[in-house]
Amino acid sequence: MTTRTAAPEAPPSATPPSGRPARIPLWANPRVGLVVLLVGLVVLFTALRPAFLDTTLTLVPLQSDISVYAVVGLAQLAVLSLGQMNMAVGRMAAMSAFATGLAYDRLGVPLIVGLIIGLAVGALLGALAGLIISRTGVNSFVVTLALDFALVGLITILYTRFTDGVAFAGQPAGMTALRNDTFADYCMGEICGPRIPLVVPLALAAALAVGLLFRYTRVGREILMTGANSRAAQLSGIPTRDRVVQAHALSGLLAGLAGFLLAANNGAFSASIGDQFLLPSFLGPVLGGTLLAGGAVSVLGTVLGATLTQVIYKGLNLLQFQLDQLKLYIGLVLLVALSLDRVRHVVAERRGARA
Amino acid sequence: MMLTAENLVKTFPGVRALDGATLRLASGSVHALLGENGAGKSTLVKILTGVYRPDGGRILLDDTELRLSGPLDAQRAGIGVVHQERNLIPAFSVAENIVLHHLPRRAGLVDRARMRTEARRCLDLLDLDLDPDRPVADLSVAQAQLVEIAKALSVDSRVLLLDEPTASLTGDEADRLYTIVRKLRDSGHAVVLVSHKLEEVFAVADTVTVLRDGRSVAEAEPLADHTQDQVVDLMVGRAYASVRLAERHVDPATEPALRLRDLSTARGHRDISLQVRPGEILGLYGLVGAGRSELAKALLGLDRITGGTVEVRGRPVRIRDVGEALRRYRIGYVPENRKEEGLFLEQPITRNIGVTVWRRLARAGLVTERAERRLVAEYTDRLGIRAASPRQLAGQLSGGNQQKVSLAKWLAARCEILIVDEPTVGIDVRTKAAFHQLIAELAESGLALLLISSDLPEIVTLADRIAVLNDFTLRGELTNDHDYGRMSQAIIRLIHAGPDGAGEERAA
Amino acid sequence: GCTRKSENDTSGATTRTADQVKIALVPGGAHPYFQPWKTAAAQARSELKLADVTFNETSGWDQTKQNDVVRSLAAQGYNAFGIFGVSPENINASFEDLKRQGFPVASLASCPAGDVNKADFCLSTDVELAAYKAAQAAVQAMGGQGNLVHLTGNKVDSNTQRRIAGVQKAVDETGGKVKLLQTVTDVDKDLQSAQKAVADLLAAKGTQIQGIVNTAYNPAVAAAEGVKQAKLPIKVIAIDDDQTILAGIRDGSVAGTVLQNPVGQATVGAYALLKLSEGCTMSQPGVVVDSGSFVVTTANVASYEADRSAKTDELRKAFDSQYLRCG
Amino acid sequence: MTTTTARPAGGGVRLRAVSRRPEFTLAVLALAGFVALAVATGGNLLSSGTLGAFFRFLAVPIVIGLAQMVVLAIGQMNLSVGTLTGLCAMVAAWLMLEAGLPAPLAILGALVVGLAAGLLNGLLVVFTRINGFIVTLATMTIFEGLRYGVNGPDTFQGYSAGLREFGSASLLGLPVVFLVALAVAGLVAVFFARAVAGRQLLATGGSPFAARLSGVSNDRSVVVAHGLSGLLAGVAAVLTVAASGSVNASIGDDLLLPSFAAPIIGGVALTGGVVSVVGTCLAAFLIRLVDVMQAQFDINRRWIDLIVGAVVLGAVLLGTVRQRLLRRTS
Ligand SMILES: Nc1ncnc2c1ncn2[C@@H]1O[C@H](COP(=O)(O)OP(=O)(O)OP(=O)(O)O)[C@@H](O)[C@H]1O
Ligand SMILES: Nc1ncnc2c1ncn2[C@@H]1O[C@H](COP(=O)(O)OP(=O)(O)OP(=O)(O)O)[C@@H](O)[C@H]1O
Ligand SMILES: [Mg+2]
Ligand SMILES: [Mg+2]
Repeated sequence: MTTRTAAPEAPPSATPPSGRPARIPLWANPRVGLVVLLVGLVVLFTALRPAFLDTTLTLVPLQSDISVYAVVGLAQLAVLSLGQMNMAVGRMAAMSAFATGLAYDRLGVPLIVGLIIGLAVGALLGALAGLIISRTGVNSFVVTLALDFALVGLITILYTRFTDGVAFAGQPAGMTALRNDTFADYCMGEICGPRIPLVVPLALAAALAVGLLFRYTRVGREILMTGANSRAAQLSGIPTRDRVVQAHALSGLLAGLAGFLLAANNGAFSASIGDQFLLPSFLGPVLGGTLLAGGAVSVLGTVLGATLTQVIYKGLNLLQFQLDQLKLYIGLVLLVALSLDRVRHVVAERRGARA
Repeated sequence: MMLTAENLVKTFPGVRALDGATLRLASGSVHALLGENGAGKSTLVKILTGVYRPDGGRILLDDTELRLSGPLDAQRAGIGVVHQERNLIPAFSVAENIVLHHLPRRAGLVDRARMRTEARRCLDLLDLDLDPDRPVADLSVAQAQLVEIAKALSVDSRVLLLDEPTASLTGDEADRLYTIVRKLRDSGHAVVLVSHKLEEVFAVADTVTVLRDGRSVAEAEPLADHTQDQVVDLMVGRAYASVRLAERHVDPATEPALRLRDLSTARGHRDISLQVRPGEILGLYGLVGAGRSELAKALLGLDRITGGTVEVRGRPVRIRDVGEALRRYRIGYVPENRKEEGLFLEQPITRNIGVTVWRRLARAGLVTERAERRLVAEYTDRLGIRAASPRQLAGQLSGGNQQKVSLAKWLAARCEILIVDEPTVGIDVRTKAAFHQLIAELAESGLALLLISSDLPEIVTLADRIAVLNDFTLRGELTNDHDYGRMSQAIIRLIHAGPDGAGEERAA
Repeated sequence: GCTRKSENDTSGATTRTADQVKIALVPGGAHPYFQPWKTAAAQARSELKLADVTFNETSGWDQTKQNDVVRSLAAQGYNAFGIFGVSPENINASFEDLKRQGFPVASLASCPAGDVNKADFCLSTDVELAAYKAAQAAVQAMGGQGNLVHLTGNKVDSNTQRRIAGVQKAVDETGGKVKLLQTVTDVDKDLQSAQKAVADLLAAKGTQIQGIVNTAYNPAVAAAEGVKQAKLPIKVIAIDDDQTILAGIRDGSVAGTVLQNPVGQATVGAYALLKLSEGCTMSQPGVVVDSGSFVVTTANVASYEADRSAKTDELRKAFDSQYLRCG
Repeated sequence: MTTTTARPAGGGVRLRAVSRRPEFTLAVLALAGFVALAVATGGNLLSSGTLGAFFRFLAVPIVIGLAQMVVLAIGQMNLSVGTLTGLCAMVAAWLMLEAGLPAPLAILGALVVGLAAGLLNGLLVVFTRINGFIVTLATMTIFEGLRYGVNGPDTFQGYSAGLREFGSASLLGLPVVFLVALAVAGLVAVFFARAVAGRQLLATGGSPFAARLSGVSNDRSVVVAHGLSGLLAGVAAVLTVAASGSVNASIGDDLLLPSFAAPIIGGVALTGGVVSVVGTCLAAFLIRLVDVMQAQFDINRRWIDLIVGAVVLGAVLLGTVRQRLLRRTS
C-alpha cells in the first residue's frame, strides 16, 4: 500500500528550537529574594533595636515561634499542592491538641504517645474533609470553612465536658523541657549543644519529610499532578480521589503537629490553640512562592516565608508600636514583600524575553 | 482595501514566535495562512486582532498605520476573528455571546431586544436554527463553534480571520461555512483562513502565505500556482517524499487483546461489539458527537457500563479506573483533548511522561529525578520529541510534540492495548505523517490499537478494519482495503443508513 | 553520656533601685477596661520616680502573641511586669518564665485558673464577689422578685464560670422569688453580636424579664441600648464605668453598674512591683488580693470615685503591712 | 417522572423551570423553617417585636453577603469585608461625634471610605497580580489597624438622633433598614442581570480569557468588583450605625464567615461567573432563623456554631446532589 505522507521527520536536533535558558538566574530565584529581604530586615531591626539579637529573650523564642508557624504553613501547603485550601487548619490543630491533652489527662500516656494520638486525630479530621471534597466535588474552601465552624463549636463543647475550663490542667512529663530548654542545656561532658530550642528539630523533621514527600515519593508527586490537572491525572491512572484525601490528611496531621508545638510553647493544651493559625498558614507558603493554583510547592520557601513573617512581627514588637500602628505596618510590610516578589518576577520575565 | 502586516516580530519568554512575518490582504479574496505547528500563525492572527502587541513591525490599513491596543480596537477597525481557542462564556446565552463585544445598551442597561435581533441576524447568515436564549453551555462542540463564527460575523467587518474554524465541524457544516466564506469574499470582504486541512484550503482559498519558524516563506502568492505538495515543501522547508507504511498481517485466529460484547453504557451506547487483536489497528470512525470518546471512557471505568461484557485477552473484566486498566490489563488511553486531559501543561516533560511509571521507578519508595530523566530520555529519543530540555514545561511545546508526550507516557508504562483518540487534530501535515508512521510502528511491534478519528483519510491510511459508530450505536464494520474513494463512500453510507440497514453492510 | 545541665541558673532576685525599675503593664488585648491603666502608669512613674512604666495592649487576646509581647518588652529592658493573662489556663507558664529570669511579676485584673498562682501576687477583682454584688443589685432594682437574665462572655473561661457562680448564689439567696431565667454566654466577642443577641432575647422573652445583669462589657452596652429602644421596664445592671454606661445611669436607662478598680490595680500593682524589685519578698508568694468592686446607682453616681480611691489607699497599706516583707 | 425535553408553552413549564432553580430549594427550606419556628414558638415569632428584631438584624447579613458575592462573581474573594465594615462604621460615627458633621455627610463619608478601600483592593490585585485572597488578607490587617485607630477600644454612642430613629423606624411592619437592604439587593440584581458593567463582570468571572478576547477589560472588572464590594461594605456600615446606636472597634469581627456563608449556600460558585442575589438573601434569612431559634430556645451558642457548620455543608451538598439528579433526569 502507498500513502501520501511526508518524509519521516529529521532526527531530533540536539539544540532546542528556541534558546530557552536552562536555568533561572540565581537572583531571580524567589527563595534568594526572600533571604535577601530577610537579611535586610534583620539588619534594619538590629540597627533600630540592638535587643533584636538578644539570645534568650529574642532569638530563642523567635526560633520556637518560627517552628510553629513553619509547620502551620506546611499544613496549608499540603493542600495548596492540590490547588485547594484548608480553612480549618487552626481547628484541626485544636482538636488534635485536645486529643493529646485528653489522652494524658485520662490515661496518663507519655508525651510521645499523646503526640501520636494527636497527630492521628488531626490526620483523621483532614481525611474527613478530603473525603467530603473528593466524593461530592464541593469546593474545598466551603467544606473546610463549614468544618471549621462545626469544630469551633465541638471543641468548646468537648473542653467544657472534659475539663474545668478551656485547658487541661496537667502536663505530661517532658512538656516543660520542650518548652523551656535549648540544646545548650544538654551537655556531653563539657560540650553543650547550641542555643536552639528543643521544638526546632521537630519542625525541621516535618519540613524535611514534606519536602521529601513532594519531591521523591510517588504519592507526593501524584498529589502535585492532581493539583496541576486533576482530569489529566485521573486519565493517567492516578487515583485522584485518594490523593485528595491523602493531601488533606497530611494537612490535618501537620496542623496537629503545629498545635502540639504551640501547646508546648504556651504551656498547656487549651481550646484557644490554633485560633490564630489561618492567616499565617497562607502567608508562609505564599511569601515562599507557592501559588494558590496548585501543582507546585516550595517547602524551603514556606519555611523562609514563615521566618520572614515572624521576624517582621518580632521587629515591630520590639519597636513597641501601638495596636493600630502595629496592624497597619504588618499589613503594609506584607504587601511590600508580596509586591517585591512580583517586581522580581516581571524583571525576570523581561530579561528572559530578551535572551 | 488593503490590510498589510509588515515584518512582525513577537517574542515570548524563550520563544521567538514571529520573526519578520509579513501578510498582505486584499479585499475580495480568501487568503490561506499555512504553516507547521508553532510556525506562528495564531500569533499573527492575535497580533492582527489586538490580543498581543508586536515587538516589532507594523500594521497598515490602506496606508495608514493601525495601532491596536486591545481586541476592541481591532473590532472598531473592522477586523472580525474566530480564534483557535474556544472563546465563549458558558453561562451566557447564545445571543449575549455573539454581541458581547458591543452589547447594545440603553441607559447603561443591556438592550435585550436589540441584542436578540442582532444575534438572530448573525445566526441567519449561517442558516443556524438556534434559540438565541439558550445558554452556550448546553451546546454541542460543533454548535459552539458555529456560534463563534456568528460572533465573528457580528462585527461589522471588512476583514475576517478564521483560525482553524473547522477543526470540530463535520464535513457538511464545514461546507456550509465555506459557502458563506465565498459569499463574503464576493461581497468584498477579505478572509484569512488558517487550517491544516489542505484539501479544504485548496478548495476555497485564492492566495496563500506560508509561515515557517515565524518568517513568511511565501507571500500572498496565488494558490493556483501551487500544488499541495509544493505548499507542504514550503511549510517544511525540505523536499517532500512519500513513504510507504509497511503492510501488516494479523492472523484472524489470534485471540483478541480487547473485546467488547454487546456493551451498553449509562451514556447511551447500545449493544456494541468490537475486537482488536495484538498487532492490529481498529479504526473507530464517526461524526463528532457519535459517542466514541465516551465509549473509550466507559471502557476505562469512567462511565457506568450497564450491559454486556469487556474481555481482555479472553477474560471478562470489570475495570474501575484508569489505574487499574493500566496496571492489571495494560490498557492505555491517549485522550483527544491533549491540553485539558492529556497533559500537565505547567509541569516539565519528565513528569508528564514519568507520571505512569513512578511506581516502577521507585526504589525504597523514593523516585529519583535521575532515574526519571533516564527513562524520559529513552522515549524522547524514540518518539523524536523536540524540546529544549527534559525540564521544559509541556505547555511550551508545539502541538505535535505535546501529542507525542501525551503518547509517550503510555509507551513508558508498557501498554499492550492502546486507545488513541483523535491523535492528529490541529497537527500539521509533516508531524501528522510522522505520527502515522509511529502508530503503524507501534502496531507492528505488537500493540493492539484502537484508533478513534474523525479524519477519514487518516483512518483509511492506518486502520486494518474500520468500525463506524453513529448516535451511540455501531453501524457496521468494514475491512479496510486502503482505497480511499471506495472506503469513504462505504463509511458514509454506513453512517447514513439507519441501524436496520447496518446488518447487510457489515463486512466479514 | 548526655546530661542535663543542672537547674542552677535561676537568677536570684537581683535588687534594683527605683531609677532602674522599668515596669510593663500588659493587658490581654484592647479593651476599655484597661484604659485607666495608661494614666495610672504615667502617674505611678512620676510618683514612684521609676525609670519607666509602659502600657502595651497589642496582645490581641492571644496567649502566643502576649508571650511574644512580654518577651519583646523584656528584651527592651523592662524588668517588672504586671500582666492580665489572656488565657488563665496557661498563663502560669509565662509567669514562671519571667520569674526564672529574676523579674517580679504581678497577675493584674485576673488570676490564673486553678488554685495556683505562679506570679508574685494576683491583684484582681474577685469576679465571683463582683458578680454576686451585681446580681444582688439587680434583685434589689427588680423589687426582690421576677425573672433575671445574666449576659456574660466566653463560656469556657474560668472567670466566666466564677461569675455564673456568683450570680447563681445571689439568686439562690432570694429563696425562689427571683428566677434566673437564662444565662447567655459568648456574647462579648464583638458589639454587634451582643446587640443582636440582646434584640433576639428581648424579642423572645422581653415581657417575662424584669432584670438583666451583665458581667461583660459589650453585652452591657448592648443591653442598656436595647432595653431603652424596646421601651421595656427591665432593670439593667451593667459593668464598669465606661462613659456610655455612666450616661445610662444618669438618664435612668441603666439601674446600676458594678465597678472594678483598674486604677487601683495599676497603681498598687506598680508600687508592689517596685518594692519587690527593691528586694522585698512576698510573705505569702502567689497571694490573691481582691482589688474591690463597687455598686453604683443613681444615688452614688457622683461620689463613687471617693470610695474607690479609699479602697486603693487601703490596698497599698495592706501591701506594706501584710503582703510584703521588706527588709 | 416525565423527562420530556420538548417544551410545550404554558405556565406549567415555567413553574417547573422555576422549581428547578437552585434558589427554589432554599426558598422551600426558608419557608418551612420559618413556619416551623413560628409554630414551635407558639406564634411568638410573628409578634411585631420579634419580627422586627428578626428583620432588623437580617439587613446587615444580606448586604455583607452581597459584598462578598460581587467579588466571588469574578472568582476572587474579599477577606477584608468585615473589618472594612467596622472601619466605615467607626468613620461614620467619628464624623458625627468628633468632626461634628451632620448625619447625611457622615453617611456619605462612610460610603466613600468603603468605595475607596474597595478600589484600593482592586487596584492592588491588578497592579501586583497577587491573588485577591492574599491581597485582601493583608489589607484586612491594615483596615483592622485603622478601625482601632479611630477611637481605640472605646464605644461611640449618642450620635445623630435622626439616624438612630431611621435605624429603628418601621414601614408596614418591616424595619426600614431591612427595606434598604432589600432595595440594595434589588439594585445589585439589576446590575448583574442587565447592566453592561455587570455583564462584563460576569464574563470575566465565567472565562477571563474569552472575556478579554471579546474586548472586556478583566482588569477593569476586577477593580469594579472590589470597588463595589467596598461600597457595599460601606452600606452595611451605615445600616449598622443606624440600627445599633453604638459602635466600637469590634464591629465587623462577626461578619467574615457569614459573608461567605450566605452566597455559598445561596448557590454562588467560588469559581466565578455565577451569582444569585435571591439565593444570597434566602441563605442569610436561613442563617438568621438559626440565630433566632437559639434565642427562643436558649440553646448553647457552641451548638449553634456546630449546627451552622452542618447546615452550610448540608445545604451545599443538597444543592450539588439536586443539581446532579436534575442533570441526570434531563
Ligand atoms: N502565550 C504564549 N507564551 C509563550 N509561548 C507562546 C505563546 N503563544 C505561542 N507561543 C509559542 O509561539 C510559537 C508560535 O505559536 P502559534 O500558536 O502562533 O503557532 P501556530 O502556527 O498557530 O501553531 P498551530 O498550528 O499548532 O496552531 C510556538 O512555539 C508557541 O509555543
Ligand atoms: N462532559 C459532557 N457532559 C455532557 N455531555 C457531553 C459531555 N461530553 C460530551 N458530551 C456529549 O456526548 C456526546 C458524545 O461526545 P463526544 O464528542 O465525545 O463523541 P465522540 O464520538 O467521541 O466525538 P468526538 O471525539 O469526535 O468529539 C455528544 O453529544 C456530546 O455533546
Ligand atoms: Mg494556531
Ligand atoms: Mg471524542
